[in-house]
Amino acid sequence: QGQPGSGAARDQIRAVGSSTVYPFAQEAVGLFTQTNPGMKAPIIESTGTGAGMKLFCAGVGSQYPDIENASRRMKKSEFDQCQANGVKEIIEVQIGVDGIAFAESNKGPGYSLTPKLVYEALAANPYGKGPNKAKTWKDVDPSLPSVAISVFGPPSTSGTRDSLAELVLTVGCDSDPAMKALKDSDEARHKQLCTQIREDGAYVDAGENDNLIVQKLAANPDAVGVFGFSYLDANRDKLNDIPLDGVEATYDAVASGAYPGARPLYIYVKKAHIAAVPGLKAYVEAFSRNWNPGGPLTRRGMVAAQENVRQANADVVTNLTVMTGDDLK
Amino acid sequence: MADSETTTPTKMSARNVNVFYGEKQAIQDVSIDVDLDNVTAFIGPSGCGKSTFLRTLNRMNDTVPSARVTGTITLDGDDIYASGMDVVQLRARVGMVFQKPNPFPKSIYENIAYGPRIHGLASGKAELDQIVEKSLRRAGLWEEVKDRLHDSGTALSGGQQQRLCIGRAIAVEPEVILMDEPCSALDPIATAKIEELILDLRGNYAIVIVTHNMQQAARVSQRTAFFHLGRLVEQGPTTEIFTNPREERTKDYITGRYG
Amino acid sequence: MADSETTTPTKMSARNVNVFYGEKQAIQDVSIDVDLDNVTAFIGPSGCGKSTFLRTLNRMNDTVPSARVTGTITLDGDDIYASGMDVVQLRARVGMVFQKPNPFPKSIYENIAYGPRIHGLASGKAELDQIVEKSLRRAGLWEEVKDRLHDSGTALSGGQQQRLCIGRAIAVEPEVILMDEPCSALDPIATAKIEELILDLRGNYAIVIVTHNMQQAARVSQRTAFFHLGRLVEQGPTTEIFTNPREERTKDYITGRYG
Amino acid sequence: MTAATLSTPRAPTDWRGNEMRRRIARRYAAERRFKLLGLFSVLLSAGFLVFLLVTMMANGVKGFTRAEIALTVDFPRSPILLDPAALKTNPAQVLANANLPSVVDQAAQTAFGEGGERFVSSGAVVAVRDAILADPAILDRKVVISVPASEGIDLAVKGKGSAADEAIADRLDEAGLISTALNYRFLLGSDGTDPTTVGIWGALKGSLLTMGITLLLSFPIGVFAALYLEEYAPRNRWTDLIEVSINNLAAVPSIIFGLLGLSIFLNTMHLPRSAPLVGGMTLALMTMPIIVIAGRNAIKAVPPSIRDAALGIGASPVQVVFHHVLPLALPGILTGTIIGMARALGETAPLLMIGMRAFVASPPGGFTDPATVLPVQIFLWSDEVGRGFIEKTSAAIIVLLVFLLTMNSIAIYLRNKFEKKW
Amino acid sequence: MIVIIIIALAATGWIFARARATRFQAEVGRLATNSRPSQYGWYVALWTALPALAFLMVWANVMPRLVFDSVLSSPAAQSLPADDFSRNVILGEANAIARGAQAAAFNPQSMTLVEPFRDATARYSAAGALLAAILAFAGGAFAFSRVGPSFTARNRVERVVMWTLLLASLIAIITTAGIVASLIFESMRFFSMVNPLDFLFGLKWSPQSAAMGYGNDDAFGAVPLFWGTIFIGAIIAMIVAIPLGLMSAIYLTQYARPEVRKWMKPMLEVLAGVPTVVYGYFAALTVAPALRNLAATIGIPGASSESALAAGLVMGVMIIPFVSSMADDSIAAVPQSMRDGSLAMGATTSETIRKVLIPAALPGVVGGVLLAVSRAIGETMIVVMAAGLAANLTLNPFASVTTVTTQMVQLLTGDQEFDSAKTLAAFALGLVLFIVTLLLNIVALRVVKKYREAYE
Ligand SMILES: Nc1ncnc2c1ncn2[C@@H]1O[C@H](COP(=O)(O)OP(=O)(O)OP(=O)(O)O)[C@@H](O)[C@H]1O
Ligand SMILES: Nc1ncnc2c1ncn2[C@@H]1O[C@H](COP(=O)(O)OP(=O)(O)OP(=O)(O)O)[C@@H](O)[C@H]1O
Ligand SMILES: [Mg+2]
Ligand SMILES: [Mg+2]
Ligand SMILES: O=P([O-])([O-])[O-]
Repeated sequence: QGQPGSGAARDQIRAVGSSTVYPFAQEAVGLFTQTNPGMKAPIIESTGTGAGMKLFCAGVGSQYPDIENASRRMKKSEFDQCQANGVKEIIEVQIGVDGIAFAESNKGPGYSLTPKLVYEALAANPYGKGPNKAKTWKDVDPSLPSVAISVFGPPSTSGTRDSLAELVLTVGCDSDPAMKALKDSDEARHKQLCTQIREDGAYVDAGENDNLIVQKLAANPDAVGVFGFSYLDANRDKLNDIPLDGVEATYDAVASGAYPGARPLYIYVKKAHIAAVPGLKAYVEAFSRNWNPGGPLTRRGMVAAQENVRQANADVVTNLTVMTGDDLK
Repeated sequence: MADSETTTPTKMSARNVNVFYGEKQAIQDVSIDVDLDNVTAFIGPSGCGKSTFLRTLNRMNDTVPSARVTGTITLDGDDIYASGMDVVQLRARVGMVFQKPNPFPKSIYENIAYGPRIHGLASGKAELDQIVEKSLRRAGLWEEVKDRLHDSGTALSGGQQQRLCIGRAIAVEPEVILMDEPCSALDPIATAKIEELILDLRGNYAIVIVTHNMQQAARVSQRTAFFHLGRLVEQGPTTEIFTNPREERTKDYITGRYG
Repeated sequence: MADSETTTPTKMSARNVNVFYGEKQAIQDVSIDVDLDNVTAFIGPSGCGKSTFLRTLNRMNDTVPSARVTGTITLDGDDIYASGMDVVQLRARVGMVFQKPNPFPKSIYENIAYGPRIHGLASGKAELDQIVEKSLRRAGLWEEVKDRLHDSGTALSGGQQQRLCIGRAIAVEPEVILMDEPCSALDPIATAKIEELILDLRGNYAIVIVTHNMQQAARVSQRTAFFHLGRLVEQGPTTEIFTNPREERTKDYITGRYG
Repeated sequence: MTAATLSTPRAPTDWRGNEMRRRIARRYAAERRFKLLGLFSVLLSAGFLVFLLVTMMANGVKGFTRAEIALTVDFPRSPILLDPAALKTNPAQVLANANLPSVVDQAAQTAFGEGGERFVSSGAVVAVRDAILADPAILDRKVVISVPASEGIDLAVKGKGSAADEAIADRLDEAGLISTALNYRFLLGSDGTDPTTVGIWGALKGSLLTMGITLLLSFPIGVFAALYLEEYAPRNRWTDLIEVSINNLAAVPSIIFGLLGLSIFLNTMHLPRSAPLVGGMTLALMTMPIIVIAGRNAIKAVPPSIRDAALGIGASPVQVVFHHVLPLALPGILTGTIIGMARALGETAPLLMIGMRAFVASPPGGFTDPATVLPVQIFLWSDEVGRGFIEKTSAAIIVLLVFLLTMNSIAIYLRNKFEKKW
Repeated sequence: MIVIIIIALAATGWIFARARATRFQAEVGRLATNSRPSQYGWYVALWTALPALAFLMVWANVMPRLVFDSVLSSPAAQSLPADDFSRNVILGEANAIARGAQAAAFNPQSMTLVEPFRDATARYSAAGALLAAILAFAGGAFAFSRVGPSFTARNRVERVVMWTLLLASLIAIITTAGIVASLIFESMRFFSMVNPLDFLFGLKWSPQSAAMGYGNDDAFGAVPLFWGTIFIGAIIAMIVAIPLGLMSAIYLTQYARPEVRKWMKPMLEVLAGVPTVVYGYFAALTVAPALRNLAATIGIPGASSESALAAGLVMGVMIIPFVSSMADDSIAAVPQSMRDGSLAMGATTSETIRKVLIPAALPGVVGGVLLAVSRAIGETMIVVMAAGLAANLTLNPFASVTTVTTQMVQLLTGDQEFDSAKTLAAFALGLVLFIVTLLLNIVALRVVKKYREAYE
């Protein structure tokens, strides 16, 4: 704990966290400053969800951030840490949805995949039957082209990777009943078998830079890329999306949840700061007022959540409802 | 040509001085006095330790990492190797002209003016100009360089550089002047000028000069010390050393029969 | 002491040579021949251009950015400033000892072995050892350094460095040897050794020596050239220059009356 | 070897013999090869630089311009919500609440038909606001305001857009409604969300402040440390330790400096996060060893005879150092400073740890305000979704290089001035 | 304000001491005193300024505490909320308004505290200023009383200079100590979770297993990372940078015309300042695909679109100036007489360079190379973009590898858990890297000491 009030009182909102939420938080800053011309623009720091959680949960006070942007839900361990550090009242707001998209160059062979195929192509040890030996997509499924498996995706340290594991790989994995059963008997083993990705070069960690993956796809027409949906949308002239389960990664499909690779995005706000940091509430409202389909946030590439989700979260914002943490994992 | 020796107060005196470069002993057990009113000449074959000993007199050997000095050397009775000794002041009082001319890579003017400046010897530009001119004149260089005082000191001929360094040393008017072969690169006329300067300085300053030129030693010095293989073989009034040396080796060296 | 002049083939000859340092003219219209069987001495007051002219003879002036040379200089009839001239070979054939000793910061051994190595004069270690020893002996340094051949050349006394540089120059057995005051830091005995070396070399090598020591010029040279203020005032057989100079200035300089 | 072999004079070297000629020819060939290799190296290195610069230029120059659309706004008939009287008292607040976005959208739809609001950028609102502020009288009539085109149109005008956008751009062009102008907002503004309205000044100022702190700390400390180690320090185990640890600091990955800055400056000293002050101090820790190493080598290269000369006329060690050694070593020290500062200027990793990888929408006011710096800005923009950010990234790189050159040119001038031969 | 007064006092002290010294120097003679008048002046000025400024520095840290205590004891503070955060916010805001850093309060309660803050601040700053002034005066007077012909002012002033220099070099030590301390502390925790031997000699680095919590068994074998670091940073990059850098330096100092050198040297230095993202894109999008195609055409197996070669080559270009500029400076600093000596022996320029100049300039050359290696080891962006993040233990330059620092950045900046073995692994990696580079530097120091040919 620092000296009381040493340094200037904070007149600027500070947010930390996910690089996925970052552009939308930015957009909210623009909307916030437009309607609050006297206020200083909030500072948004892109640290990654986990690192942001660490900063966010370090305590209450002017030297700690007010908001955490998260591309996944807060974990139980993180919530506990927050509580331990005196960050007792946390407001959880789901601001929208992001999809992880599968795409290929528009000169590519025209893949059509399912979570199961993705799992079989990428898992280190598919269904626990020994190391993955598939070299080409054809080895995975005869209907697929006979080109070497080469997937550019997020590194193991990113939230996007978590989503890939959770939304696609685990789903594909659980298509095998034995795996589903394993989940109940040996959860750790299940997790490992279902989410561990092969490390023999078929899957390429391409760093946190999604634009780079886009450009690498253009240079490698046979490769498959995995990245945030908004990047796919912005580069439709270079990329084709790869349908999952026959569903194309369109805006509507992601928004409705029909597309398998959709995940919710959150912001977490410290209630204790709302009174102390000028403009904080207005900034949070900048999200809730603009997250409608067709609104500024979706123009920026975010996918709007379902109507009922939006409504529920708008209420959270108005009432400043504090989360309990009971249903966290 | 040398005056007879006059008995005068001792300015510097060395007692049982040894100098080592690492393991190697370059000076062995040298004891000698430098008088105020006499010019002392150090002679001896190349490599015998003249420069080394000269450098012990103003502690320039401190700058050679491997060098180590034992024994006592006093200046006006104060031990210059005592821990309380102020080496900077010592060197200001005991000036030195090095064997290899080493002008600063600055202008000729700045080379001379440097000493007076750091010692605050001139109260203004005019006085400094005067000091520079006087020093260059005394070193016999003024006529050659007066039109290009602001050229670099390193763009001079060998002999000019040597005279520049002499001028630089006398510009601060030290009490003792150590000159290591100050005329080695000079022609007879320039040499004569420097010798004149030495005779001029004598009386007010204690002067030590290293030379290989016996005639020069005989001309300018009143006392001579002959070094050989790191030892002080013989010292005494110049006339005596040159006319009637006690040691065989001295005689051999002076008559050029040595070897 | 000087031999009488013998008529011998001209090794190098300079015609109407001018040297400029930037705007400043350091050498004016000098024409002179260097013979194979004669030792040529350059004398003249400090700063008159001796070193400058000497450096034009093996194109060492090329390394001074501001220096510019006009006129022609030939070696065995070939213009050394011609565009096709091979400077490397020229400098190998025309060796030089500089006025300020400049040993390489290498061991004594390596200093001497440097030239023979680059020119491939030794076919093996043994031969190289032999060349080193012989060169050091001829330069009169062997006895002093034979036990510490692997010490640095810069840790030698001034005179030792000078002899090291002489040894280095003769180790490659050049055809012409230019020596800029090779004995300035040497005692009479060492000087005698070098003079002996020069007389030894004479006949096989063309030798030019710059000196301020008239006696030395008289002792070792057969031809003498007197420079003054960048001009070649007079040249001729040494005996003639010293006994019967044509020019007043020469006479004044030689008798020490100049100034 | 015998005395006999030594006394017999060796025959003069046969310089013009065939063997010697061949040898010299060989040596000359080696010489030529060596020189060519040198030339080749210089040209290759310079070639890389030129290639990088040309690529940057080609990609980035257009980032300094923007397409502007002449938008006809009929204020009396627009859905503007404001009281012209209140405009005089508190214009900023009034205009903020004036529903200008709808005004712009409606005007665009009127002018260009359905979907026309997509032709203009979100910065159009700002242009309209500025126009009203400049002349409130326009609220009573129909005026033409030049507003920035949207990202897609902007790219289309610059020849990099999609086919649909190109068609629109062509249509607008035929109507004489579109023009290209210098994007002054890019030079004067800060980070934003729309590539047509972002600016580099915020990051540039952040870099300026950060580099100022870095230079102020690392240069004197680096030079002093180098001087101490070379001129004063006794040669013993302790100074060897200092020497090795300084050299080693240069090899410490920059991210570790970020961790150190985080734990010392932020967690212990409680300095503000994301501030140029902290960034500068962190980078100074990283730059200092480079200056020390370069400085020490430069000081070593000053010939001892010059120190002797000064000491010999009674200069004190401090005078020797500051009058002679330092000026002669300055070129080398400046080289270290140049490459150290260049590195600091391009560094991102340590700044991530102290919170400078942030979206900062207004230029920092001082050393303790949140700020970002040019390389981080470049890094952030390179990862933006919007295609318009590609040219902005290159434009920002050009700005960074210009900054680098300006920063270096002073040092280079000094270096050339102090370079001496001896 | 008070700082200005102290400086003014110091200046006055300087003038008086100097005048006094000039007077007595005129009596005893100029060279008879140990110091020059201005050095006496400096002595007094330092005694005036240093203690007072040191006091002010301490005071600046103590004062806020005192101010707060006094404000908290004021009546207006009794109504403050008990909750720590809001209380601090109010206090901070009041303080900011009192200092004029903020115009108005968001919190009405803050306004009531502004006055107490103003008062307390005024009171304590006045007290501090007074004390500092007294200290300055006392210091000055003490120093002035000592000024005399036999007083060694210069030595004392110069000792201050020397201590300043020493202090500067100690900063490096402190930094090193800080780094080592933090690395060791966190590494210890890591090694309590992972066997150090497995870490140091394990051949499999599988950050995802650790990241995703599959267990730590044999997930932290760091050998592939160290190999990757050496392969990219110390081998491939150096194969590019050392010859190109050194030869450029040689060409520019020895062959090129001075004007060319004057322009080219700074040009090359720009290479070091281009942000690494730029190099990263260049490496990943231009160099890497070209290399892969090349490898495919000549039939090298295992060629991937990210390769050690692509990253290493581009990195090599980036660090050229470290080698070229430092070598250039040291070569240029070798005295002309050394070059003359060699040329006069009939050596060619290249022989002179190789046999005389380089040995004499060795410290600078080695220093530049070390800096370059250091830079290469520390580089992350190019590696992430062009060499990938796959920890392969391979000799094939066309295969993807990764480096220690890249992994450290990934581990430290990604979506991390609290204090997991994964985050701590970054510190362990840092520690090992630190030790390795330390050894490298010790060896380099020895080499330079052994082979350096110091000129006069
Ligand atoms: N590098 C240079 N740049 C400019 N002028 C120079 C340079 N070197 C020498 N000079 C000038 O050229 C003239 C001739 O110099 P040089 O060195 O040839 O004289 P010298 O006859 O060898 O004298 P000394 O006997 O003193 O060595 C002198 O006036 C000298 O100042
Ligand atoms: N820095 C040094 N390190 C080691 N030995 C040295 C060093 N300087 C000189 N010597 C040796 O010490 C001895 C004395 O050297 P010194 O320079 O005193 O001789 P000198 O009498 O001045 O000779 P000269 O007339 O040739 O200048 C010589 O053998 C020399 O090689
Ligand atoms: Mg000597
Ligand atoms: Mg000369
Ligand atoms: O930055 P992320 O946590 O969204 O990957």
